[in-house]
Amino acid sequence: MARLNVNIGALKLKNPVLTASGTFGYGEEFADFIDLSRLGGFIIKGTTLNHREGNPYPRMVETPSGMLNAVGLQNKGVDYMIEHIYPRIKDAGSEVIVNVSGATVDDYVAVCEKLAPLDAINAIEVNISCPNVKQGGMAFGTSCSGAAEVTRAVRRTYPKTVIVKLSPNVTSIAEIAKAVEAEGADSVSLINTLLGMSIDVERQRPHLSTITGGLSGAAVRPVAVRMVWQVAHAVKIPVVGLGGIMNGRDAIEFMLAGARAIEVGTANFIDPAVTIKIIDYMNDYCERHGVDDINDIVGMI
Amino acid sequence: MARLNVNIGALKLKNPVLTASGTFGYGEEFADFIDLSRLGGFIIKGTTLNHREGNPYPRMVETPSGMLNAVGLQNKGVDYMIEHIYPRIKDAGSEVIVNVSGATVDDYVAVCEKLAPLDAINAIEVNISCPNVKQGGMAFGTSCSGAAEVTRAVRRTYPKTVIVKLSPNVTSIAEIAKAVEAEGADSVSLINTLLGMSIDVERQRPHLSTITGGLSGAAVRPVAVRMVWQVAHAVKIPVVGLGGIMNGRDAIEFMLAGARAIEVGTANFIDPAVTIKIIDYMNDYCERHGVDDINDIVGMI
Amino acid sequence: MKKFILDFTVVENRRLHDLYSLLILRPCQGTLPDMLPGQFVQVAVDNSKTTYLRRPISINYVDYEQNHLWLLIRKAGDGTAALIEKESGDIVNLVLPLGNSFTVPAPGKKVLLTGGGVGVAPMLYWGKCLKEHGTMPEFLLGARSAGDILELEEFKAIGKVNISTEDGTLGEKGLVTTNSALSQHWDMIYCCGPAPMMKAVAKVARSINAECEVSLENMMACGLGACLCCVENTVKGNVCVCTEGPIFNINSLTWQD
Amino acid sequence: MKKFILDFTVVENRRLHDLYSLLILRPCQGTLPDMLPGQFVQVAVDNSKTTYLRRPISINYVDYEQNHLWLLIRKAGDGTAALIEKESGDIVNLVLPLGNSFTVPAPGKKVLLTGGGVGVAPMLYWGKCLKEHGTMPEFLLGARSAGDILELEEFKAIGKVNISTEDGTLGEKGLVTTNSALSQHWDMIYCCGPAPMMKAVAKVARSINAECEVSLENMMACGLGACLCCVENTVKGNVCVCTEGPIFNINSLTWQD
Ligand SMILES: Cc1cc2nc3c(=O)[nH]c(=O)nc-3n(C[C@H](O)[C@H](O)[C@H](O)COP(=O)(O)OP(=O)(O)OC[C@H]3O[C@@H](n4cnc5c(N)ncnc54)[C@H](O)[C@@H]3O)c2cc1C
Ligand SMILES: Cc1cc2nc3c(=O)[nH]c(=O)nc-3n(C[C@H](O)[C@H](O)[C@H](O)COP(=O)(O)OP(=O)(O)OC[C@H]3O[C@@H](n4cnc5c(N)ncnc54)[C@H](O)[C@@H]3O)c2cc1C
Ligand SMILES: Cc1cc2nc3c(=O)[nH]c(=O)nc-3n(C[C@H](O)[C@H](O)[C@H](O)COP(=O)(O)O)c2cc1C
Ligand SMILES: Cc1cc2nc3c(=O)[nH]c(=O)nc-3n(C[C@H](O)[C@H](O)[C@H](O)COP(=O)(O)O)c2cc1C
Ligand code: FES
Ligand code: FES
Repeated sequence: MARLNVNIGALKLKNPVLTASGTFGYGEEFADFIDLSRLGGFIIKGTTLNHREGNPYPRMVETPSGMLNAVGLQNKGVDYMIEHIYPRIKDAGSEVIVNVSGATVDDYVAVCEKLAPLDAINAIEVNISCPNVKQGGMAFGTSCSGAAEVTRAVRRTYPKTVIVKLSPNVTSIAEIAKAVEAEGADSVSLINTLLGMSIDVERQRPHLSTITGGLSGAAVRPVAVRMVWQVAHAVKIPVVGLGGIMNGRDAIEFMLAGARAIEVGTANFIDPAVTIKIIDYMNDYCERHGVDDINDIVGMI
Repeated sequence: MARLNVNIGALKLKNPVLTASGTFGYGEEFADFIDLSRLGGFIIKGTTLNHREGNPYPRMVETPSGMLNAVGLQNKGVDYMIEHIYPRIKDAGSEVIVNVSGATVDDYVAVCEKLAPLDAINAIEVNISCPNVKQGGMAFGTSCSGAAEVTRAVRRTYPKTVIVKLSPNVTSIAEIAKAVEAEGADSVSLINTLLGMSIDVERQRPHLSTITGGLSGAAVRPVAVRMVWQVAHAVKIPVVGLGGIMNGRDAIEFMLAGARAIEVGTANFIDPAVTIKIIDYMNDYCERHGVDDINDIVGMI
Repeated sequence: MKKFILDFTVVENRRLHDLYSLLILRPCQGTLPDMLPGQFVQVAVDNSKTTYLRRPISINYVDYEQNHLWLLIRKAGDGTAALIEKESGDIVNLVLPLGNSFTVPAPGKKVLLTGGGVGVAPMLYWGKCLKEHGTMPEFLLGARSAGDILELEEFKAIGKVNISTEDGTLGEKGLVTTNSALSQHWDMIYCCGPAPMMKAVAKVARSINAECEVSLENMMACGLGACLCCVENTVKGNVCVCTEGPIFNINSLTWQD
Repeated sequence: MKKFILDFTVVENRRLHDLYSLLILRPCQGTLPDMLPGQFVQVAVDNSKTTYLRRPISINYVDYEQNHLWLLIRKAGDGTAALIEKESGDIVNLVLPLGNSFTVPAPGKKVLLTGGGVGVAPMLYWGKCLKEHGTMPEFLLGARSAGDILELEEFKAIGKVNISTEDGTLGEKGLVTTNSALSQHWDMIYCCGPAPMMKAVAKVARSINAECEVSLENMMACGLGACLCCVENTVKGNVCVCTEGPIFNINSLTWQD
């Protein structure tokens, strides 16, 4: 399957299929269903400097062809992750990428400093786009200056591959991507969730404890494909595409739009083995269309 | 059904149910299915100064719980509308609202001047958010200054109710709404379509002739509800809510989020009689929840 | 012509082939509304998770005596795949009748009704109506293979049937455009099928000086003339296929290649 | 415990009532995996247009001899409405088994299994397992009305059944918490039902010094511990109901009201 190899900066992936942070736990949760070593890589839960309890329940509600979540970056903090989780997953046989979040620039830097020495981690995804936390998160991702500031600081600290994850809740995602590229990011990934809301009309109250939450799933795919296409035309660094990828067809759609790799999120909840099916579909697709190297279809549109 | 009466500025509606521009033709197309006089009102096709052919075919593609369109404001121009269509629909028995579009501020003003004298038209909806045209359209709707400029000019020209229709493709829709309110708009309506894209992976080309198009339908509802809620908290003028309303429950959701009236768009394609069902549901809902005046539930969240 | 939103019961699902079903429907209540040949219906697909909008399907046949409406469906994607799974007793909601219809030829004219694949659908009802009006229609059906020639017995009951299959398993081998029936004299050719076939037939029609009407299948959202999604670029500019079509005289189209 | 994604065939859909169905399923291939009482499955709902995610449903009963898995389903919204429409022969895809299970009581303990409405679901398999382990369970079933008391014969086949209905149409009139069975001595009470019922039972359990385990039904997306949506605030902080539950000892919950 060499024809599925792709590179994101210095990061070499055996295929373009990654999993989206917050939707695949630490990979282990899916080990009964798939062979983790077949993935291009998996991006683990949003990791912060300190332990976070996340938001109160209820945290999710289904919406048409999608869902809203308001998890709020619940995690045990980077030290716990390094001590207890990293040893268990570092030999999974595919790239492990840590998704990094923070409320301040210093938070991001502190987490990156701790991650840099880990041999088995060759890349981080910097989340400047989480809509479910009060401070930081999306605030950084919705202005060029905020996005640039975090990227600059992380770039100085972290020597390996830096992927910056962009928010779709902006007027021009291409502008943000350019700002991030200018600060030395190796790649951008998009999209994080769209800010949404849902109300229980009988009880006359919001479905989520935080009122608003992040929309993901098939519903957002047309927006995500459009943004990937816009960003791929605006920057030279590789783009990682995600948002509503449910199957192999959808994954190829993102690659045609300009994504070098893709992430599978909400679809893991519906079919825990979907990632492997996507890899197999990619192979078939290449076969069917006479493609020797999947890089050849990236950005055809 | 007096308990369903609502006002949008000086415009009095017998109930909050309007139809969304571009999804209900000139009303006549639905006369076999519903009694048009039962509607709060209907908003007719995007009208421009001159005849427009719109974009080339293909103009639409289905997406998960939604659709993308790239109609591009095809219409015969305001003079034709006034001469040939207005006489046929002016006595429909419910408010007829004209959706106005333009490539330049002067275009908007010219259309408004022609509409102002029409006795049976008591309101216009100013579309500063169409994603499917090259000039004007969404460009005005994605900056506070652009939105303010159009509103100011229209306000000077058009003495009756001015509703400005906002684009969701922005970082802060509340800021745009405030800019529009400051220039004297009587109301804002939101959302117009989200910019999206879809690719035919077998043919390796976009589904739409214009590559990108406007996403509508149930898929966008969580985003629309969130934006209505944000805007309702940011401005004092009444908000008209739309985006993915498929049934009565959804309509009430928008009202709880802060909408004084609602528009039904894509749902008309799936059930041409849906608007009447929504009106009936609203009545039942009021009955069930002991609501004497539907205005009492507006913005409960 | 008044349009309706009506529930129908599936009386029978005749599986013609892996890919095709003939759905025979009866209104849940009352009798069928008036419908013209060439018109279509918009079907709500309640049994497909991934189908959001209605799907346009031609009126294949109307049997007012039995109160039956026939729809001939070819599996193209998820929506049509779900429709051909419908079983007798299931309910299907339709908006109908939609669109214009074929032009009735003057008495005594020689008319050919040609259809490719599932494009034969509108020709059955049209053939029946022509016959009732005293015009004897002749048919030319084309498909890839014998198994894709649909409703052959029904067509034969109305008029002479000529057949072309690409693999030669039935009738003449080749495309409809090379069928010997086309070398005769025709006053009027009616055609429905894939766009390349209709364009080829249109060319032949021009060359033999026959009038020609085709049935277009543009992508539709509403089917009512409300959304302006289904436009075809004609000599009059962009017009809606769902209201000014689906039947067009080839002279009004911009197919002059 | 290894988890699987498996297709099942509907062997029977027993309509218990307008609102309830008992689905008896058999794996399309092979034999049932090991499952513990209290665990649940995630069901893909392929026949509802408006259901996107899987739906969590308790394991109601496992019959390893017949290779049958029972799911007891109450129509709550579109997803469950579609599930109770499944017919024998239909295919249902499940992810299973998920979650923890009930704590096995020490030999000789007096245990009460109580369920409200469809909350009786996990108690049938749990009762059967207890009996096999030599503990004689007693049941306390509650519902609004006689028609909502489900699987009564099956429960009776395992142990003594006490009943409360709000309208008094079966058993004692009132809520389970006022049932005379609760005035006896119990070492352990297992409970599943609506949150207010479980909280009330927890209170009674505390007052009579019984241990108490409840089965929570938080909203779930993945059911696998991956999404962190289903959290319950416990004395250990937020934990996932789908992995550390659905069964919780009431002392670990923050229900101290
Ligand atoms: C006026 C009219 C009459 C028709 N009559 C019939 C008929 O009698 N029998 C029949 O089987 N089909 C008929 N069709 C075509 C039928 O509507 C499409 O095959 C159907 O909409 C595809 O839906 P789907 O969900 O199965 O496939 P999708 O997944 O939506 O699409 C599958 C493929 O079909 C193409 N397609 C989608 N929608 C249309 C469309 N409206 N027209 C043409 N291609 C489309 C797509 O581009 C794609 O390549 C008619 C279409 C029109 C416009
Ligand atoms: C571990 C677990 C075991 C369960 N076991 C059973 C069972 O054996 N039988 C059974 O009938 N039901 C069971 N449920 C509840 C069942 O999952 C919900 O009723 C179902 O998800 C509702 O889906 P819907 O599409 O029908 O309704 P929706 O339209 O999604 O919702 C309808 C109503 O149900 C509520 N609801 C939605 N999802 C859940 C949920 N996960 N839990 C509780 N309420 C919800 C909504 O808030 C809404 O008020 C269980 C839930 C859990 C978490
Ligand atoms: C439950 C849940 C939790 C998430 N947590 C994170 C997170 O911690 N960090 C992050 O960058 N994105 C997070 N996301 C966003 C996803 O990684 C992804 O960007 C988004 O869901 C869109 O992709 P999808 O439609 O394929 O799910 C989360 C999404 C979901 C649904
Ligand atoms: C086919 C189509 C054409 C549209 N044309 C217009 C238009 O001319 N002017 C306008 O302001 N909005 C137009 N819209 C946007 C709708 O009015 C509405 O804002 C949008 O579809 C969201 O609502 P919905 O999800 O209920 O459809 C159009 C939408 C569709 C689907
Ligand atoms: S399909 Fe909407 S106008 Fe033809
Ligand atoms: S449902 Fe996803 S963690 Fe429990």
